[in-house]
Amino acid sequence: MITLSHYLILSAILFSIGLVGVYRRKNLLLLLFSTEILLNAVNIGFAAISKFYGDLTGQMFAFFIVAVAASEVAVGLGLMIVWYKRRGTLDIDSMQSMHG
Amino acid sequence: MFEAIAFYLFSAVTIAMFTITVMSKNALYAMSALAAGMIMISGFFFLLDADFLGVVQIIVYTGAVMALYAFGMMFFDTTREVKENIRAPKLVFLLSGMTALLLVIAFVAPIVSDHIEALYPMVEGVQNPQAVGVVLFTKYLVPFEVAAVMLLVAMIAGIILAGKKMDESLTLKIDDEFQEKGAQ
Amino acid sequence: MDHILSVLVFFPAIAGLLGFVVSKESIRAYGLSVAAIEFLLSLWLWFSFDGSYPGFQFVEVLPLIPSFGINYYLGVDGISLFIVVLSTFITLVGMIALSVEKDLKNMIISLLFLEMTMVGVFVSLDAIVFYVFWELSLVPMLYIIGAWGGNLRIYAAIKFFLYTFAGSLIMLVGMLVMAYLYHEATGVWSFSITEWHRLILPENYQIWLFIAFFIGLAIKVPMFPFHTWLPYAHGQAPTIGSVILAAVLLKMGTYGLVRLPLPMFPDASVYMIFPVAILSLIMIIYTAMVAYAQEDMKQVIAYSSISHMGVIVLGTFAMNPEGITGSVFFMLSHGIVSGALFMLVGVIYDRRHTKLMSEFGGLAHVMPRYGTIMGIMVMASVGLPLTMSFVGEFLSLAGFYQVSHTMTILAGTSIILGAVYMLSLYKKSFFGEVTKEENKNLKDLDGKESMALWTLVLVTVWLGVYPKPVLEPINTSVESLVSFMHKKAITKEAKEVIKPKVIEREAE
Amino acid sequence: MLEPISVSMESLNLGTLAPMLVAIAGGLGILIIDLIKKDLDKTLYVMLSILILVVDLGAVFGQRIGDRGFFDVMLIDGIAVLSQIVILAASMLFIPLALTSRRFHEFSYPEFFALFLFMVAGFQFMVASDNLILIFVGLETASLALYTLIALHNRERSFEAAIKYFVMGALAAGFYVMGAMIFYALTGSVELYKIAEVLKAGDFANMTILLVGVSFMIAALGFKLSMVPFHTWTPDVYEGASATLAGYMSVVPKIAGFVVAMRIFGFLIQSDVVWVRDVLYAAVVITMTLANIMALVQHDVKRMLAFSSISHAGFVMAAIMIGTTQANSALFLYWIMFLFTNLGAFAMLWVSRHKDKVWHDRFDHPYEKFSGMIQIKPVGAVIMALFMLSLAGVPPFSLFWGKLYVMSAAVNSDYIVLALIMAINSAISVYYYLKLIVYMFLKDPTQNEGTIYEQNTSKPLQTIIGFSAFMTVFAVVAVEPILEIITTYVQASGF
Amino acid sequence: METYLYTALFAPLVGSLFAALFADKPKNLVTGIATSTLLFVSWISSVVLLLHVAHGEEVHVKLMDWIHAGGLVIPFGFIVDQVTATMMFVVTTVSAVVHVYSIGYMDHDKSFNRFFAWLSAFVFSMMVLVMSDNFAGLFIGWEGVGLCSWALIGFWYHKESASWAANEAFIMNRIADLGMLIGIFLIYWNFGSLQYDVVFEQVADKDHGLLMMVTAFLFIGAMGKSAQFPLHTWLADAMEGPTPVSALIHAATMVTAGVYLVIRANPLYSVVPEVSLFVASLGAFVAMFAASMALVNRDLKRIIAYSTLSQLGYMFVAAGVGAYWVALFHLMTHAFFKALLFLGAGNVMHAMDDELDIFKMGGLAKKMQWTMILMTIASVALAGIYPFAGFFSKDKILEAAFATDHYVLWTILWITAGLTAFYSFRLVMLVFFGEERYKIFGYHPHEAYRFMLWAMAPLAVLAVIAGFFEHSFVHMIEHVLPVEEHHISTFTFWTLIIVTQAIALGGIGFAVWKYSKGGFSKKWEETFIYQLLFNQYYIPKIYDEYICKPYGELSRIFWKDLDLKIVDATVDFIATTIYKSGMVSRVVQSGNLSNMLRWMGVGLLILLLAAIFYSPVR
Repeated sequence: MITLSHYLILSAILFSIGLVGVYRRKNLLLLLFSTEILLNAVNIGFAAISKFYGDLTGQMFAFFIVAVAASEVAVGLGLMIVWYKRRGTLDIDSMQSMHG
Repeated sequence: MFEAIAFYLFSAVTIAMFTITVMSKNALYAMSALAAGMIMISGFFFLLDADFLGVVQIIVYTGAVMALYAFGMMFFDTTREVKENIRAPKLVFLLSGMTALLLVIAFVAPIVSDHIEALYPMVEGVQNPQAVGVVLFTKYLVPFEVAAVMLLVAMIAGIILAGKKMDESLTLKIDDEFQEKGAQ
Repeated sequence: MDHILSVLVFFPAIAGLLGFVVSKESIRAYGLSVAAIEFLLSLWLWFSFDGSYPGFQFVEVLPLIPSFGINYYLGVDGISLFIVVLSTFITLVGMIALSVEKDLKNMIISLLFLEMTMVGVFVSLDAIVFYVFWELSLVPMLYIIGAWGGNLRIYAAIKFFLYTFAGSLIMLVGMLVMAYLYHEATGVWSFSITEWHRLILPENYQIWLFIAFFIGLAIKVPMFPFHTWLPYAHGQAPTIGSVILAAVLLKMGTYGLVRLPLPMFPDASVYMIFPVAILSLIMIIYTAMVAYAQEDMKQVIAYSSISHMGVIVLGTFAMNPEGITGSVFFMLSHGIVSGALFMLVGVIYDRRHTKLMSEFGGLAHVMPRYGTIMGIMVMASVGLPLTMSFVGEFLSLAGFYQVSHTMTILAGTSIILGAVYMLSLYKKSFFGEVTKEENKNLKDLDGKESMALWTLVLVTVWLGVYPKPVLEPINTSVESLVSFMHKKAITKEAKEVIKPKVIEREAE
Repeated sequence: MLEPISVSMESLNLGTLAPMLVAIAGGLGILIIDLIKKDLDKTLYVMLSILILVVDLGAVFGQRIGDRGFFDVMLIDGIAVLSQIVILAASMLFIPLALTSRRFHEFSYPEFFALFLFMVAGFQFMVASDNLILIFVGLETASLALYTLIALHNRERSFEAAIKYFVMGALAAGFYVMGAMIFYALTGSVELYKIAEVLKAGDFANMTILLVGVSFMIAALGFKLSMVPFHTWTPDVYEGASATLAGYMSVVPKIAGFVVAMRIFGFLIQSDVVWVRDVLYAAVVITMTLANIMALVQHDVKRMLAFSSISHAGFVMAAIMIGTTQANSALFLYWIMFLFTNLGAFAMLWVSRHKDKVWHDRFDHPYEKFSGMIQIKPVGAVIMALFMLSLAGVPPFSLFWGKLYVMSAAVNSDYIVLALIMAINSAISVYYYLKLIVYMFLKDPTQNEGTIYEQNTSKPLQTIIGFSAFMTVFAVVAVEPILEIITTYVQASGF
Repeated sequence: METYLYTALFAPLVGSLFAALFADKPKNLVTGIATSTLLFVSWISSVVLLLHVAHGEEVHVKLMDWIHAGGLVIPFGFIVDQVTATMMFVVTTVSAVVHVYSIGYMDHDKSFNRFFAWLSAFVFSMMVLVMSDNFAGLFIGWEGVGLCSWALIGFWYHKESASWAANEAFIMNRIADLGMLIGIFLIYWNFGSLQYDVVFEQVADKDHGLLMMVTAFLFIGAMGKSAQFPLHTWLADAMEGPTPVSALIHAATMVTAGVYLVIRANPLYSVVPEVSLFVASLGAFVAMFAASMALVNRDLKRIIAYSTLSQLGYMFVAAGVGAYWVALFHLMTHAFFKALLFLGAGNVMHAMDDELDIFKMGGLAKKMQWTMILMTIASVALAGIYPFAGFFSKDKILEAAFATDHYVLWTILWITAGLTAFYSFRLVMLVFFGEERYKIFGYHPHEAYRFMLWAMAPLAVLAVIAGFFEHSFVHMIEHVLPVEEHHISTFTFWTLIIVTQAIALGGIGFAVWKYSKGGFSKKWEETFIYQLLFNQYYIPKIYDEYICKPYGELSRIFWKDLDLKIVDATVDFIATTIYKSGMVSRVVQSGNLSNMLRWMGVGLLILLLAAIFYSPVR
């Protein structure tokens, strides 16, 4: 029997995988992939809770998260394009002009 | 039973796919894996009776977002292997592993509550998209509209940032224009 | 004139603002006239002050933040009156003797602002208003030390600012706690010091609050071991800065002790007599010895200030009218005397650009008038009778004698050790042959210096011979303060120690 | 089949939406004007923006406190109105800063102003709701607009800043939704009042999971409020953004964040969830202290101000942790006082903005730049010093009253140790503010050309700086009326 | 009479201020004459007052309030009773003489005017000291004379030794003054007033221990001013000052202030025999101790200074054994002949270009006949030979000591009398007689101005005849001081006189015999005793080594090591630690996005850990 906890744990695991990516990736684009994973992991949780409680709010939330994720991609890509035009790389290590 | 099999199968695939996404050195693999993972997730949505969400997931993610990423990858020329200088990889896994562990510990305990009541219950016999539509255009109309504004913002942002005008800085490059026209 | 205190406080500030307009050439005259008017105003305050009434006079109340109990609340009593007069007087005298050339305009404007804060501290009866002026006084002083000082001036200025600021923030927390307790007791928010005086607290509360207030005040005094900012500040400050710092700013600390913790926490004050006295003793003896070891004239005087402030604190904690009156009077006399001494060192510094004693010797030959005034002031600093200092020192020590015999004997060594470092200073720089070529043609005091210094000498001697006009109003207020504390004290011990009247005065 | 839904217009209470609609419509209007006629001068847009904001503000004043609207998604309580007023006031002060005498890239875009208005609307949504979804969407709208605005400054630094901010923002968004998910999992609701009800009814069963959710929320909001260790973006972003935007960022997003934090943590603290209190206590202390000591070692005034604003935010978070009415009022008082001073300080940097890095190959505003300013530009130096003293909490300048009130709130709730820590931190912070004063007043000028301090100046800028300075100096007069209003509003919303 | 009182008191002050006006101007004879005249006025007033009070009346005035705080009321009040009048007479007489003498002595000094300013100021302070009617007023004068003494010892401030000696004198006195101050505090808190009459009234009711404390502390003050052991070293060094100063301050007046204090406070001392005995014993010890140092010293003025010290010891013995009037009487006679002796020494110094070593003199009698005569008179008086003044007073002291059964004290004093006679005549012999050694050193001695000699004449007369006023003195003084009849038999009385005279004459005789033959051999100078005495028992050296130097050293350690390296360094350490921790925590701010994200992760992890493992009680 698959319970809510199963979904939540799955969500947690996926979220953590996303975190691995966020912590690990040095390429901005790939880093952006990882943030998508984060959001999607949560979406599973929302959908699952929604199902188990018989409540639509969770699906709503998930829906908005998708919207947000899409917007973020747009802005993120825009920023990356500008950066890439300037520096020709998307490596995080190229962005260290400010520190201390 | 079907649910369990589907859950474990999808879980395994999703986890595998996402692992590839975060670990792979090849950007193309990573993106493909991400797309695959997204589709798996939409599978979960269908499994969870969230049909509308599943469709949205496929359309928005696999359709729009992935397309964007693909264009981006072509633009950035990262179709081949990416070189990443990953420092202290152990720390990464320690941090995420610990987080995962703690989250799992927290979620293993079943949630007990007698006070939960569904505000927008799923009604038997009503199609999911219909129900969603009703809620979305009543209760969540405002967030929906705000989301529209957000998308507008994202669109404007994307256009300006990627646009040609950003290529040259007025302030930095043209000394004559440094003085505001007619201001002084 | 009902608002004379407000006028006193804000007149210099407004004048300072207007000073930006005055041209560079006339700024000195402008500053002088403003300071003179301010001094005359304070004299007027003195003459219209009723010396036989112990409470606050010329009271002004104006709501600032009424919902939080913060009011613009001013007033003077015998204790604060003369410190106000001292502030305006020293500013005037300092202005007369001012020898700064660089950025004179900024200097004079800062001085005027400083004057506002000094007067403000001494006349405010609302804790927050007090605190505002207290903190604000750091700013012009920072500028004066930092902009016109010696080589280490920035270090000294920052140290001065940070140290005092840190201490006073702890005091601020104490004030807030006090306001809270007052609120708990009465249901009303109030930061009025006179209201706080009426609040009787349990002893352990008193002790903690006492410590909070004491730290803030002690740093300003400066008590050992918080004193190390002072030598730097003095050593680096320009003459006028040192003069005002020693003469007035340090008094804020001791004045604060009399005004805040003593009447607010009589039991804690009694409880803390011993530790405070130990600190004061260390200040007196230890800094006197350190002063002896100095090579720089100004540092000697700086450390001597600390030593003397020790006596003032000791007198304050005598908890009887003799001691407290004495220490308040000693504040005035120390203001005048140390101000004069710093001014004197400034005179020689202007001529030779060094303050090292080893650079001098035999100055009495070359500058006899200078040597005379220095001699008088050295003797005043040593506490010779018929100078102001003696009256203050004598009364402070006499007062404390009632509290502890041994400690007074130890504190009394200040008259010996004071003589040791002061006379050796005088000997090293003024006696002997003129050895250095540069010293042979030094100019004696010029007109403005003489005028400023002789005024100070005159005051020193006048109030040493006839201190009554000042001593009497102080005494009236202090006596009522002490009997108030006695009444307010809750522990038996405190009731015993605080003695409003020990010796019945003869019927006259 | 579903029942048909009938909704009456009154129950929707569209008035609650009016202010945000004004801002959004205004933004759209600007875009349309641009479509109709290109190459209109920025002064037009600036003035239009101000007008729109004025109308917006009018609409805010028109709101009835305690209203809920639009299926209870909107919540117009006291703090919502109050924070909207602050946001709008700050925005109105910010926008004219575009009227510099130099030409800057971002202001040549009409989209800049549109985005700005959308951002304001986003913040307004954020504070005027207790629905986690709307808060999230509003927050993202505002954030995405803000990233763009930063990037529009069109320097390498500003892109770097925008990307850093964006990526971390994305992670924070992840945290936020995770937290929201856990709340939802526990209570089946995403509306805070409902969440509170359910949790209280269940007597906080599942405490551990709840705390995990709270942890995610703290992390997400900690990012917005730049609490240590989620603060790392702040100095870099402030440095990369234009000075004026940095000043804006240090005020407005934070006040929105505070309101959300107040809503989320407020009920937990009020229902005595000690964990939240303790963790926030630690976070507050660490934030204040660490930011302070890092600010000590900065070479650049702008970075210093960035760290200082982190520290101030920490200071104010303490008010949320304390959670009494006085504390919450103190928060607003503090932030209003902070608004004038900080915006003024950043505006001073903005005024002295110059093209080449003359003093340092990395920093635009190193301390050395201000060396001996008193001799070159005395008025400017004095005003800058006023702002610094105010930030340091020297009375009677504006921030002192805020600090006083926050510390008093701490003392009154028996957080005396916290008050002492605040005091000590204030003392530490004096050092770096003083450092600038030391450079301006106590050092000799390194160059004699006075114009560098007003490269960018213009009448509107001077007006704004003058106004800020005026407010900073005479704050004491304003404290009582402001406090009165704040307390009424805060009390009305039950905090 | 009040007018006379104020005249006597303020005339010197007026003179002093007048002279001070010209302080930095070149020599102006007017200052000398004016101050001398004013002192003469003061002297006349004093004499009038003396005659007035001689019949048992007192003059008591209050000028104004001085300090008034709490219960403490101190007026400027002055009293002239018989003791005061005697002191005033002594002070004004000697100072008038010294003033006139100084006009000649300071003739060539460029600080002539300043000298008179200080000298008159001294007289004023001394008058305040003796005339005040309360302890605080006494203390004003007490400190005032200290100040003037400081200024006058260091008068030639360009000399290192002079300014050093001045400071030494001041500081030594200050040490004692602290004792006195404590005594005054004790009196105030226990008697409630500082007025003599109020205090003495209450003596009977007070606790004995308290009275012991009071008298002891007051005596500490007296020890400093009167240079009693161990605070005696300053007096010999004070000889750096001009000789008239030595005559006035360090022989006749200021140093006797201590004795005056004990006499003045006799109601207190007479009820505490323990302290009185201590006073007497110390006096006797100092009498012998100082005399022994005078035996071998080569310095003209120091010898006289030690003799002063020794005589002060005598006075304290008298006061200690309760014969207060005798002490006062000896104080008076001693003032006359000792001042005379100093002034004579001044003449010699003048003649010898300020040379002080008596072994470089000799045979001066030919050149300076009058000086020789005057000094011999003084020496004889000092030795206590009948019928000179010294005989009467000194003999009374011995008698008093014997009569009160203090035989040990008597023996010491008796021996000292012999020593006194010896060193006095050693001095006379070496200076005025024998070989004319000064020629070797190329000096050209000459007699002093005639008017200086005339100025000394009154002192000479008084040194000779003062003793005969003993009975009228007793008659006058018994109004205020106890005059006890000693119950000793006539036989004993005469035996004592004869024994004393014998040893004095013996001393003189030995000195004359020995030094007319060329003095002691060189070998004697190498003995331990000689070295010990010559080096003043090594006491100055001990003070220097074990007090001054360690004090300086300790001060330096306090400053350099404690204040700078510990106290200040702690403060700076706190500051730098904070600053350094800023530097360290800067690492967080690496600017690398990846690190920044990881920091967020760390934060989240910590929060989660707290959420799961930290659960405070709700």
